[in-house]
Amino acid sequence: MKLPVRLYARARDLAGADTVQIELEEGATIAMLRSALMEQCPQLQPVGSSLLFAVGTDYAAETQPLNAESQVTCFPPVSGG
Amino acid sequence: MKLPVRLYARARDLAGADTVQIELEEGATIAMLRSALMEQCPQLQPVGSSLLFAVGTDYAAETQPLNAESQVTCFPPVSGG
Amino acid sequence: MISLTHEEIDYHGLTESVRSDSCGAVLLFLGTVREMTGGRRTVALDYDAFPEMARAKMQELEDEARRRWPVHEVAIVHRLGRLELGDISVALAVSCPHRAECYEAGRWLIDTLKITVPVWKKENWDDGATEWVHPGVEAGTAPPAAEPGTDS
Amino acid sequence: MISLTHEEIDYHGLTESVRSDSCGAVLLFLGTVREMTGGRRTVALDYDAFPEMARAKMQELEDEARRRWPVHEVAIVHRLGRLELGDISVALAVSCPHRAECYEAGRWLIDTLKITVPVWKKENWDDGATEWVHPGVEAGTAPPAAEPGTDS
Repeated sequence: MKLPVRLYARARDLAGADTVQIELEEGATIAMLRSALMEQCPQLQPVGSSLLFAVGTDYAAETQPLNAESQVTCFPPVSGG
Repeated sequence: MKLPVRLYARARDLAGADTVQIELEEGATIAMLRSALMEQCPQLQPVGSSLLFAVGTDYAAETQPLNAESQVTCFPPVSGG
Repeated sequence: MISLTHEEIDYHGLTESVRSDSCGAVLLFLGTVREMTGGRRTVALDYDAFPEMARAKMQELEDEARRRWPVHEVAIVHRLGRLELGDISVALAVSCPHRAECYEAGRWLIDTLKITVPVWKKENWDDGATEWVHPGVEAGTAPPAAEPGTDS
Repeated sequence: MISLTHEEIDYHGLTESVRSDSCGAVLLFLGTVREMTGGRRTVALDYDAFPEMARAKMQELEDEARRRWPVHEVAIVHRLGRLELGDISVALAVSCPHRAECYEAGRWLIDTLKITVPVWKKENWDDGATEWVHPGVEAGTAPPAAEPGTDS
């Protein structure tokens, strides 16, 4: 499956794109998505290990499985307020 | 010396007066004033041991000596805010 | 900025007065007249003060807060007289470069104000009784008929 | 009441919205754009958000605060876009029957907001460099010439 992953803040700037398409097998986890993302966008290296993932509007654990409908977002630590 | 003692809040209500005149010897302390005040105004009994004293705009310790110019104020615990 | 007033408190102006480009945090505390206390219903509070000492003690609070924390500005207004339900009795605004120190300073200021500043409130209960609030002193409710005098 | 806005925050209206006869305490926190950070001078901040998730997380903060404390009302507004020095980036108002719980709830709300709500700020330093603020991540300043793109 091909999952669109929305990027925010410095991750978006480093990738040079609002969204990247990541090829994954059905049932792949967030951890597998992280690896695939870093391989496809090595320019994310400076923020790589700190990147957070959300599915829908909830933070996703590394073990969470994904499917073709998963709305995935990826961003570095937040700094609002 | 005769010292005017200003009263506030429930102390004023119990005494039925804004100010009471207390007869003291020169150099008498706040502790002595407290005793004299309770003797002269026994109706202050319900708040007696909790009464606070100020000389000028500062809280006064029990041992603080008084003179004829001392501006003494007496009140129960505060409850502003 | 320290003051006592018999008018409604303009807490918006008070808050504006402490804002600054040097600060990342502003904290405003409002004390308001609450209807229910210990199962009894309040209809109004009467606030009285020893005004000269109240102002002096409030100024000392500001001075001490500046010694303890990197406070940019402090503004405290206490209202006196008759207050109805929901009215603001005290407004306290403080600004600091960072938020942790702003919360600490703000909380210390209001906690200490309530112990040291000579202001007193008198409850006017809905059954017509009145009662001075004096923490640590056994309550002495004056029933409607035995009310010892008007509070002014 | 939870919201994101690109307009100036009306914190006075926000504070009025949480006042109640059932409360003795109202606390308002304002986050404002501070000029100096670590010896560097800021000229502006750009705030960006993942808006759907930011609103959801702010609502969860309100819900959790209500579970933990006897909160009467919570109102949180976060501003997005370009903010100048002194501008208000976030306003958080909370009301409770008593002041201790009001301070605890207010502090927990803003501390947790800064960890969980997906909003980010980008520093615009006075030397023309820009820098996303990502706590725990080594700073990656983009010098004026290498600015990777406009922030929108």
